Amino acid sequence: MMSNGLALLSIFTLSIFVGFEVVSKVSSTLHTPLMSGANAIHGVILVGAIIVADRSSNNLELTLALIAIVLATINMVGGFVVTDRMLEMFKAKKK
Amino acid sequence: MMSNGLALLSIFTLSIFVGFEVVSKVSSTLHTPLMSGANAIHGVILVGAIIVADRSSNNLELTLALIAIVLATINMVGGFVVTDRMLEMFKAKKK
Amino acid sequence: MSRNLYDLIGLAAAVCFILALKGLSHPKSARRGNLIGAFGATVATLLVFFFTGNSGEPDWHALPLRHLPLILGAILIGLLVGVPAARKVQMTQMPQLVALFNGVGGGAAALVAIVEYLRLGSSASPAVVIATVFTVVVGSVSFSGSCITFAKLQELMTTRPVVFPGGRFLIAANVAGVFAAGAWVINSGGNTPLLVLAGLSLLFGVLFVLPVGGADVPIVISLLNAFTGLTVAASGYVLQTTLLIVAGTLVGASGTILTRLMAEAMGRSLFKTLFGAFTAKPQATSTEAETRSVKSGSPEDIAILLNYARRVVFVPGFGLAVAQAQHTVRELADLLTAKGIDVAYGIHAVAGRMPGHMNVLLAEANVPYEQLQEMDEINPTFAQTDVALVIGANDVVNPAAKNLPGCPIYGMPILEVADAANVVFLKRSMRPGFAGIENELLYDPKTTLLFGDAKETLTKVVSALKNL
Amino acid sequence: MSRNLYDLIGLAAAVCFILALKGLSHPKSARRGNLIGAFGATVATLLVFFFTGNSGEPDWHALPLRHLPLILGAILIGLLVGVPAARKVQMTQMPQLVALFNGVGGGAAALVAIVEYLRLGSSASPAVVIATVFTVVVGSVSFSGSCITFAKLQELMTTRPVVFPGGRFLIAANVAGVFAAGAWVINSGGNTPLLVLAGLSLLFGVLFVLPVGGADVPIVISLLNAFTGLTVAASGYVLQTTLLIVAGTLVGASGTILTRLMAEAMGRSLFKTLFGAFTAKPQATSTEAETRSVKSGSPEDIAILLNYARRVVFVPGFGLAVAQAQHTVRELADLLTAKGIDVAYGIHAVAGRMPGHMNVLLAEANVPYEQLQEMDEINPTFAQTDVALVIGANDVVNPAAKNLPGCPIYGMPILEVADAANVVFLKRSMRPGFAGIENELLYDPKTTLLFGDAKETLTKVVSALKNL
Ligand SMILES: NC(=O)c1ccc[n+]([C@@H]2O[C@H](COP(=O)([O-])OP(=O)(O)OC[C@H]3O[C@@H](n4cnc5c(N)ncnc54)[C@H](OP(=O)(O)O)[C@@H]3O)[C@@H](O)[C@H]2O)c1
Ligand SMILES: NC(=O)c1ccc[n+]([C@@H]2O[C@H](COP(=O)([O-])OP(=O)(O)OC[C@H]3O[C@@H](n4cnc5c(N)ncnc54)[C@H](OP(=O)(O)O)[C@@H]3O)[C@@H](O)[C@H]2O)c1
Repeated sequence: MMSNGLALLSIFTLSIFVGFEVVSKVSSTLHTPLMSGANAIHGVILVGAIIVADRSSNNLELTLALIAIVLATINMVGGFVVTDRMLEMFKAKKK
Repeated sequence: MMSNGLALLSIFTLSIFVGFEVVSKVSSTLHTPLMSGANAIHGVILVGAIIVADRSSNNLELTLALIAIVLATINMVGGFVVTDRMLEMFKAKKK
Repeated sequence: MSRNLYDLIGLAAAVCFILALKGLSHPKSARRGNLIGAFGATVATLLVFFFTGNSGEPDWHALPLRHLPLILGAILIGLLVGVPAARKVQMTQMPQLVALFNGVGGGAAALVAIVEYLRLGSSASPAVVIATVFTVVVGSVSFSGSCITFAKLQELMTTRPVVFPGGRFLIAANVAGVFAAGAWVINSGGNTPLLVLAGLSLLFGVLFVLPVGGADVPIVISLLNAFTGLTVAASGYVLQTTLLIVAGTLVGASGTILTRLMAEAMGRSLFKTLFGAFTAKPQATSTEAETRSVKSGSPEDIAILLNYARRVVFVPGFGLAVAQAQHTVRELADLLTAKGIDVAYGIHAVAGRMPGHMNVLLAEANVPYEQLQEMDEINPTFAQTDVALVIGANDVVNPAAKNLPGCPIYGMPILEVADAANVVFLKRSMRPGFAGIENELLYDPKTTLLFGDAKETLTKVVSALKNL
Repeated sequence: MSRNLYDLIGLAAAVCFILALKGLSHPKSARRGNLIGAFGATVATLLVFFFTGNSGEPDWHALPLRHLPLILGAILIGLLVGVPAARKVQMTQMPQLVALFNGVGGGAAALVAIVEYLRLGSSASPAVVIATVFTVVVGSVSFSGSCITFAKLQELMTTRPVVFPGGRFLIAANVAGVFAAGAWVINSGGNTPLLVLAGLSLLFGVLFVLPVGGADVPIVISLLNAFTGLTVAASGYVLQTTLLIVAGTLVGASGTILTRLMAEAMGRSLFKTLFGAFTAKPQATSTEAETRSVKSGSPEDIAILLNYARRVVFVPGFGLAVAQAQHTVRELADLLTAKGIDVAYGIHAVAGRMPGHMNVLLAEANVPYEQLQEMDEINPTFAQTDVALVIGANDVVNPAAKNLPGCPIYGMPILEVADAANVVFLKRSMRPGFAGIENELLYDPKTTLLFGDAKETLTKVVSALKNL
C-alpha cells in the first residue's frame, strides 16, 4: 500500500507522459482544433466548482463558487462547441 | 482520497496508454532491440522475487523464490546486455 | 453512489479525455475525438450530482447538493453565454474566443482553490496551501494574460509588442512580489495575503503578455492554455479529485508540446517569443521602399494572365478570411481547372490568425483536400508555376523574413512565391500585414497588384475570365 | 528508508523505464534508452535491500533481508548464466536468446505469485487470488511457449507448423481445463488446484506455439513478451508494488503494439499468424518447377556482370548471416563504389531471423547508414538497377508471396528484384528458404546462380573483380 500522496504523484507523472506522447506528432493543420479541444477539457474544473459550491460555508464563498461555475461552464461547453464547429468544416471536405 | 485499489487501477490504465503511445511509431529496424529491451525491463520482477524470498516461511517457498531470483536475474541482466550488444553495432555505423 | 464507483466513473471520464486528445491529433478522428471529450466532461459533471460521500469522508456531500438551484442556475448562465458565443463567432475571430474561454477556465480554477482555502482556513495542510498558491498564481496569470491576448487579437489595442522604459524592472519587481506574497500566504495564512497574491498575479499576467508581438499571440494562448491545465491539476490536488489531476495534467503536458510545435511551425524559439521583446533592439522596418512605384493591374489583366498559365498557385492569407472570399476562390479554381490549368493552394502554417485557419476556411468552401499543400510541399514547385495569386496574404510571403534581421518575422519560413514567373497580390492598399512590416515583393517587377476587397476583385476576375 | 521515499524512488525507476522505451523507439537514442532502462532496473533492485517496512505494514521486511546470502547467491548464479550467454551469443542466434530470456522472466513472475499464494494461504483476498491465477496462467504459457519458440529457432525441432489430427479439440479441451482449474483455485484455494493450473497452462503454452509456422515465430516471441509484461504487472498487484505494476504494464502495452507492428511488417494479420494453422488447407508449394533447368555462373561471370553495371543493389538475407559474409559484402560494395558504380542495400523488414537483423549485421560491418534502404524506398528503383545481387536470401524475394495463394508467405510484401535487368543468387543449393517454398525466380531467364557458401563465393567475386 502506497500513500495517497505518492499514488497521486504517480498518476500525475504518468499523465504527463500520456499528454506528451499523445499529441507529439500532430500536424500543423490541427493545431488550432487541438488547442481548442484541450482548452475545453480543462473546463472540467466545473466539477471542482460544483464541489466547492456545495461545501461553501458563507455567502462570499458561495458567490465566488457560483462565479467559478459560470466561468467553468463557459469554458467547457463553449470550448467543445467551438471545436466541433471548426472540425465540422474539416469534415465537409471529405465529401 | 480514493481507495488503494482505484489508485492502482488508475496507474495501470495510464501505464497502458504510455506504453501504447511511446512505441507506436517505431521503425521496423528497431523492432528487435525494442522487443529485447522491453523484455529486459520485465526482468524487474527480480524485485518481487527478492521480496518473496525474504518473506518465505518454509523451505519450499524459499527454494521456489530462489529459483525465481535466478530466472529473473537472467532475464534482466542478460536482456540489457544483449540489447546493448545489438545497439552497439547500430552505433558503430555513425562513425 | 459509493466512492469506488465514483472514482471508477471518474477514471472512465479521464480515459475519455485521453482518447479525445488522441483523436484530435489525427485529421480523420478529430471530430470524434472532440465528441468523446465532451462526453467525458458531461459524465464527469453529472457524476457530482449523484455521488454521496459516506460518513467516513467528511469532505464529501450529501444528496441533493446544497444550493442546488443556484448551482443549476449558474450552469444555465454559463450555457447561455458560452453556447451562442461559440456558435455565432466568425471564423476570423475564433482565436480570440479560444483565448477568452481559456482565460475564464483559468479564472474558475483560481476561484475554486480560493474558495476551498477560505473554507479550510487554518485547517488546510501545508501541501494544500502550496497547491492553492500555485493555482491562484497560475490561474490569475492565465486569466489576465488571456484577456490581453483577446484585446490584441480583437484589435482593442495595438498588436505590436508593448515595451516601455523600465518594463524589465517592473516585471522583475512583480515576479519578486508574487514570490513574496506566495511565501506570506504559506507562512501566515489568512485572506489578505491571498488577495495580494491574486492581485500581483493578475498584474503579472498583463505584464507578461504586453511585450509579445501580435504574430506570436497564438503561441502565448497555447502556453496559457497549458498553464490553465496545470492550474486545474493543482485544484484537483486541493480537492483530492483524481479526475481533475489527470485532466489538468493532460492538458498541461499536451499544451506544452503543442506550444513548442506551434513555435516551430512559425520558425521561432519559444524563449525568444516570450522574452524577445526585452532583448531586441528597436525593430527594423524597411521604410525606404515607400516612394518606389508599383505595377497595378485590372481584373481583366489578371484574367488574361491566368488564362494562359499552365499552373496557378493560390496563396490565401488573413485578408481572404476578412473578405470571406473563400467561396469565390473556389469558383475561380474550378474555372481554371475546367480550362485544364493545374491549380494548387499553398497553405502557410500561420496564414490567417490561428494555426490551421486557412485549412478551416477552405474546407468550409469544399476545396478538395488534395489541392491544399503545406509549405514544404509547395515551395519546390513555385519554379514551375506561372502565376502565384496571393489573396489577402502578406507576412507569409514577405522576403523580409529571410533578408531583414531584427524584423518581427525574421526567421519564419515563408512561401517562396518570388520563384513563380508572375506574382499577383490581391489587397486593398499598400498597408503592411499583421507584423507591420513593408513587403519588398510588392515592388518587384514581376509583381502585379490588384487593389480592392478580395471578394469583389476575385468576383470580377471570375467574370472577366468567363468572358474571355 | 521510509515507505514514501521507497515509493518515490520506485516511481523514479518507473520513469526510467518509460524513458527507456521512448529512447529505444528512435535510432539515435536507442542505446542510451537501453542504458537508462538498465539503470532504472538496478536502482529498483538495490532499493529492496535498503528498505525497512515500518511496524504498521507487516508485509514489509526488516533489515537486513532474511536469507540475504542465499538471495545474493541466487543473483550471482543468474549473473553467471545470463551475462556470458548474452555476450557470447552469435548474432544469428539472438532471437532464440531473447525468447529464452523472455521465457525465464515469465517463469519467474509465475513463481513469485505462487510463493506469495503459498505463504498467504487462506488469508489471501479474492482479488489477490484472481491476480495469482492470472499470473500463473500467463506466466506458465509464456515460459513453455518461449521454450518451444527456442526449440524451433534453434532447429531442435521442425520450423514448420505442427498440426496433428484432433489438435484443435485438444487445444479447446486444454483451454477449458485451464478455466476450470482457475475456477477451482479461486473457489477452494489450496495447493493442488494451483499445481494443476500451472501444469495445464504449461501444456497450453506448448500447444499454442506448436502450430505456428517458423516464419511467424518472432511475432509469437513478441506476443509472449507482452504476456510476460502483464504477468509482472499482476504479480505487482499481488505484492502491492507499484513499480512492478507500471513496468509490467508498460511492457505489456508496448509489446502488444510491437507485435502488431511486426505482423504488419511481415504483411500478416496477427489473428492468422496465431490461429492460421487451424483453418488453412494443406499448404500449397510450387513443386512442378523442380525439373526445370537453371543458369549458373562462375565468380568471374558475376564479376564481369558487376563491372559493367551502373547500379547494383545487394539484397542480403539469412544466408548472409549464416556465412558471416557481411564484411566481404562491404568490401565488394567499396570496390564497386570506387569504380563509380551506384551501390545500395535493399533491406527487407523480415530478412534474416529477426526484425532488423540485417541492419544489425551490416552495421557491424560498418556499412554506411545511407546505403541501407527499406523496402518501400528501394522497390521503385529496381527498374533502374542493372544487377540485383541476392546474398543468402530467398523468401524475401520470392514471387510466390504474390502469386501463390495459400503458401506460407502469401501476402508478405517482397523486394521486387525481378524488376532489375539481372538477378544473381548466391546460395549453396537449390534448397528453399525458411518458409520451405520453391522460388520460381531461380528459374527465370534473367537469373544467374552462384552456388557456394556466400562468404567464399563473394571473396572469389571480389578477387575476380580486382583482376579485371
Ligand atoms: N495563423 C496563426 O496562428 C497566426 C496567429 C496570429 C498572428 N499570425 C500572424 O498573422 C500573419 C499572417 O500572415 P498573412 O499573410 O496571412 O496575413 P497578413 O500578413 O496579416 O496580411 C493580410 C493582408 O490581407 C490584406 N487584407 C485585409 N483585408 C482584406 C480584404 N478584405 N481584401 C483583400 N485583402 C485584405 C491586408 O492588406 P490591406 O490592408 O492592404 O488590404 C494584409 O496585407 C503572420 O504575421 C502571422 O505570424 C498568425
Ligand atoms: N526477420 C525476421 O523477423 C524473421 C524471423 C523468423 C523468420 N523469418 C523468416 O525468415 C525468412 C527470411 O527470408 P530470407 O530471404 O532472409 O531467408 P530465407 O528465405 O530463409 O533464405 C535463406 C537462404 O540463404 C541460403 N543460405 C543459407 N546459408 C547460406 C550460406 N552459408 N551461404 C549462402 N547462402 C546460404 C539458403 O539457401 P541454401 O540452403 O541453398 O544455401 C536460403 O535459401 C522469411 O521467411 C521470414 O519470414 C524472419
